Amino acid sequence: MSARTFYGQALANRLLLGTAQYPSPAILADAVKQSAVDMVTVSLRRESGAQRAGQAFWQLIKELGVSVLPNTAGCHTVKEAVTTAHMAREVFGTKSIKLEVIGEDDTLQPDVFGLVEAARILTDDGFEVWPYTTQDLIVGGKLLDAGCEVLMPWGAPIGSGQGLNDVFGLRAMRAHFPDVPLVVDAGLGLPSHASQAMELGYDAVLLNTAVAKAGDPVAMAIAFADATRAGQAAHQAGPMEVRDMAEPSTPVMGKAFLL
Amino acid sequence: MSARTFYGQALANRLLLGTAQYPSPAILADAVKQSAVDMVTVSLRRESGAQRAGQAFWQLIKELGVSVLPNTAGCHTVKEAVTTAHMAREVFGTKSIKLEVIGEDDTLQPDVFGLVEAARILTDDGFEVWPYTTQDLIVGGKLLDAGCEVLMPWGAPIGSGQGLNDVFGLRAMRAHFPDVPLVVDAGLGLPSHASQAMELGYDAVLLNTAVAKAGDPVAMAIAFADATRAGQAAHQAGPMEVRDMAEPSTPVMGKAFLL
Amino acid sequence: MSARTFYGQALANRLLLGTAQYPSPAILADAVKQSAVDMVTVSLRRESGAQRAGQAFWQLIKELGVSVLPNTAGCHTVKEAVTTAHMAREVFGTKSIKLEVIGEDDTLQPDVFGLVEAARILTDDGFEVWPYTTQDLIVGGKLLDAGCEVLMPWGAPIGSGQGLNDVFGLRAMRAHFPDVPLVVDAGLGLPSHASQAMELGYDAVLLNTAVAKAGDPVAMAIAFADATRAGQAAHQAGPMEVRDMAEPSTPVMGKAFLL
Amino acid sequence: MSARTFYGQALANRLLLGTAQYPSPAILADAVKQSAVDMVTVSLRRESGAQRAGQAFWQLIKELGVSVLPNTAGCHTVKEAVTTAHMAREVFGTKSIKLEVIGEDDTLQPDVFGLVEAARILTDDGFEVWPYTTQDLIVGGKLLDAGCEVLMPWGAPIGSGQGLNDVFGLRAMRAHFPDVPLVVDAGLGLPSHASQAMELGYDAVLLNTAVAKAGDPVAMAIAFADATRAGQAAHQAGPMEVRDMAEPSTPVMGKAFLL
Amino acid sequence: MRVVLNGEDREIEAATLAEALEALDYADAIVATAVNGEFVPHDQRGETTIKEGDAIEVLAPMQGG
Amino acid sequence: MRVVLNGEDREIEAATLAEALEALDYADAIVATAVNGEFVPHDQRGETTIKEGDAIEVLAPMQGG
Amino acid sequence: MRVVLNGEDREIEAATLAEALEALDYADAIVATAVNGEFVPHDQRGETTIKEGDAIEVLAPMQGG
Amino acid sequence: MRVVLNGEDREIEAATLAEALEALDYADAIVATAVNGEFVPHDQRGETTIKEGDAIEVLAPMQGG
Repeated sequence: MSARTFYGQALANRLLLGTAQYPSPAILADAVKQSAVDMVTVSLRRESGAQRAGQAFWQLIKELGVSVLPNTAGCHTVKEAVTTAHMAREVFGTKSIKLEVIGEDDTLQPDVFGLVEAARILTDDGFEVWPYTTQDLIVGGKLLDAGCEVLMPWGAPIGSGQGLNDVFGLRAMRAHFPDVPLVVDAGLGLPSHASQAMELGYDAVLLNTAVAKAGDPVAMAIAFADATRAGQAAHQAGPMEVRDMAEPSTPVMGKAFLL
Repeated sequence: MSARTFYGQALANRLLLGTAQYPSPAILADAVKQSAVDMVTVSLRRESGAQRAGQAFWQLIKELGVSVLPNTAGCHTVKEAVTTAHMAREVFGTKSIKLEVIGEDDTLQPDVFGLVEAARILTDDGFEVWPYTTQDLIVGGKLLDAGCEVLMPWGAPIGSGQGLNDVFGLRAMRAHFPDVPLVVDAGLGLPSHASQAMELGYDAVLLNTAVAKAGDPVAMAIAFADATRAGQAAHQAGPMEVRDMAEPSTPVMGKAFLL
Repeated sequence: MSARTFYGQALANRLLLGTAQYPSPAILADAVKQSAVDMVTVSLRRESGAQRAGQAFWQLIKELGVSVLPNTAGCHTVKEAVTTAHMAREVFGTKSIKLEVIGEDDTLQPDVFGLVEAARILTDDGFEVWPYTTQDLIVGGKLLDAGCEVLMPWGAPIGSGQGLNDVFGLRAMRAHFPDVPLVVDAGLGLPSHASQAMELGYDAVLLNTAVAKAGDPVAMAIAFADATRAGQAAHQAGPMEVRDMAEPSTPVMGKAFLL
Repeated sequence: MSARTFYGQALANRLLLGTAQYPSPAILADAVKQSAVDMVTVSLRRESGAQRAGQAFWQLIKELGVSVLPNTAGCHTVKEAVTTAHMAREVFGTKSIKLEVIGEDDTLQPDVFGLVEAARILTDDGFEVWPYTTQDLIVGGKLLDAGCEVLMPWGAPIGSGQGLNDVFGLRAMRAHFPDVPLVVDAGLGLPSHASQAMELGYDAVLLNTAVAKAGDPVAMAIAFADATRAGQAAHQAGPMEVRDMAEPSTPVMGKAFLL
Repeated sequence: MRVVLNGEDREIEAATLAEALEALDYADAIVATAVNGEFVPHDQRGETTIKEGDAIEVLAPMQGG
Repeated sequence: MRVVLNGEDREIEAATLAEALEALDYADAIVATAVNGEFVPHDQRGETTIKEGDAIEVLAPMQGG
Repeated sequence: MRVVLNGEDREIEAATLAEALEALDYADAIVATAVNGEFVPHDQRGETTIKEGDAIEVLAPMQGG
Repeated sequence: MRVVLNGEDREIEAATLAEALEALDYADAIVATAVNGEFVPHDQRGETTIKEGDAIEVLAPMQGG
């Protein structure tokens, strides 16, 4: 397995799973358990003193015994994101934060300017920032300068399920940051997308909708875990060289003459 | 798992593996065992009374305890293919035959005319024919008429590792033959290709070079088995609907106001 | 321009246009004139003695002064196709025939078995057969053996507008038949598809729906003619070599030092 | 033709051509004339008092009677780019500047941070800035805020000839900036790439290497001009709707019964 | 006599295909003909006899792709 | 006193954020708090005074992607 | 007697294919056989006569894709 | 006096950039100039003094993409 760690954490399972949009908490829990993921993303939302939905959810997550990666989903400004991160650190008791600073609502594309600024503020404040970013190499460099030790370029718009829209960009990013843990975050729809990302040399994939909105989320979670492991193993095993034309697999020598 | 069987045989592992081109017999054996494949392809070649290479190979395969699918690799005529099939049936003690009638040597494309004719002769003679064919729907129909109960369209030229060159054709074939076991045979290079084939609804994938020529064939065999299972599970679980634009996975409702 | 001729006919304009589905005869005529096509496809249909729609259409076509290529559209059997070809030869006064033997109605894929048989019968009978076929190299070879001097593989299903679904297959066909005039027939939806086909070294493209069903068929016909010519010219001019990474176009040498 | 203008300039020919890397000045001149481009890009480099290569080049360009768009190619800092722009304005007598602030040398990807800053400085100083940028929507917005009236996202790395690496990104950008003139700048290798960009609704394409490094640059320049016009016309004419399956173009009604 | 013209029943009096075409208003029309699925060239219409129930196809140029 | 709790007007009697949380039934709940857009850490709730019209955000763990 | 074994000339003394296989050291080997391009099943090897110049193919299991 | 012209050392006698350009054979050439990284417009060359070690950039139109 890739020696790369994520802020010192060696994730055995390179599939990171979101916790939203599941048909039920039970199905979420089952998906997490059966896919054996090590880390899930969570968020912070307004709690009602009466219903206390969040308390129940948090109880459920804690019982799963996985690491949590709180996000700043929906934040459009540096201040919102930074404040949310602080609140998350207190509630979830982790300095890990999936930093989202959204710049556009149709694509949920990150605002790379706000992202870099927020990343600097948060790393200075002791956070371990997992930035949701683009394939932009310069942005990536600035995030590293800001202290990030992981980069999470998008594969496609959040929740779109389109897969890897810019394979060239992802490949260039991998080549440009050979030693940085890279996670494809968002946009994956099928296990083959996860395999492909890992075959490109990525260190992990993070997804939510493709599992939660599948007909059978538990089966799909397992499928993504298998495909992620498969892609990672393939990258490490060293794939064959692609050929333009055919080459017989069965030996030609020794073929009988039967005309 | 898909209810479809292959001539009555329910393959638990939908990865079928070729046995050629491995660095050593030991590595072949290890790849077969660790990927837990149920069926491997083999061929017939000239045996020297002195060296008897074939005897040793056959011993190895028998000890693996998997079903064997002999091929007619390299045959360019109906007669060659039919004679080879008969010889294979006697030696391997199976009526299963992977029927290849090669029509062109740069692509190793099947000769669909010879293929249909040979398929008819062999099924009439009691064989269970696994035809290596194209995505041609009419050819597929004739092969079924000839008695074939499985169709094996190519993904790309044998040994090229290009993956699925004609996704439309594969999709059309799946739609046109909803009840026929379909196997993508040849051309796959990466686990993501296997996942993709299964996600399209194919029932199995058959490959050789991608595993045998990998830097670590055993690890790659396991990776392909995982990816194949993942793609099959995804197809059955029911993937999410692809969206043109983004949709937040984290709920928007309840988001804090922190400006 | 490619030296290749089509049964001795050197087409200046390598866009061949279908005549069906236009908003009006006037628009059809305008599209043909303004795109300056040299050859159009036509068909035979039942004529009512009272209305005589066909007489008017034929008058229109004759006035356009272009060559006509009658088709056997909709024929599913060899006999139908052959009889239709004979009737077309008498009415249109040409031995050219676009041979379609349809094998499947969802894709309108050719029945390559019937196609080869009908091609043989018709060439023996003095026809110049333009066969609508697949990318199958063996089928192509049999069509040439049958006397065809042109091959017309499909790009995608008729009227689908999907473009080139199997670029590998088209490329392999071009490489396998270096001296045969090859026409991509059917499935194109955009001018870039026509350019791409010609860039692959094809000698012409034949389409109908993409022009007839465009918002402005005349403008679209001109666009396809331009794109076809562009792709052909590019193939002959010799394209640059694709590079994996960037290379400055503006000279680096002599750059000022302005820090 | 699209009503959009480029800083008030209505370009009849939407192909913008670079002037570097041609086999000879005569071939450059011929390419520009025969493709009838209205605007070419140029640069500034060190001049030797003895050789005065620049004087001859400038004479050549002036005689072509086209508008010039000077670039800041190779500049890696805001200061370099701004100073170069000022020098270009004086020498070329135009306030148009193709603003390049390069952030990474393998991909020649723009540094979007420096780009936005330099764009603001230059527009404040009366320049008409044509920024070479990415598909990043937020960056695009900031460039518009800075006063840019044109955006030029890259198709692929400069000089790579790969075509449109991120079609989704280009489509999203077109949708997000419906009223802004958008130019695909860099990375195109074939006329079909130019057609495709224009079919996506882009207003122009800018390229250099694909023409200059072609076997026959003049023929290739004409091909790109044709393809660009074709793609633009197609976008305006309104393309057919793509269909999943086939639809007969030749009418089914009235088909003869000849069995 | 009843014949099937392009798929529809028609009553005509005609001994030959040529006469049938006259009777069916094709007179001078540019058409190709088949009887019972067999092509009948223009110059054989006169000697091609038509009998009760014959299926006559009369085709003309039409739009095609 | 009127405050805005998670976007909704509420009447409470409370001098500090800690008291406000009591009054608003959060007692022992695991939540993070902000007042007027500024994060208020748990151990500062007691000394954080609340005045008429303050906007209080009380957040808890929730599903996220 | 000269025969062609798997493409190579060989000198053997044998009346039948079975004897030929013995003479060619295949004795107990698991092989399939063809003579002059025709498959000869195992149980027919004894009655299959071999003559000067016959092409004998002796095949065994081998790696295949 | 030694100056750096387009990256190369040159010996010239000149008080101003205008004189330097003369001395360096640019006389009537269409060029843009910078001294020590700062753009010097055409009409300021006469009043721009040059001193030992100044880096002078003299640029002209060139091929560009």
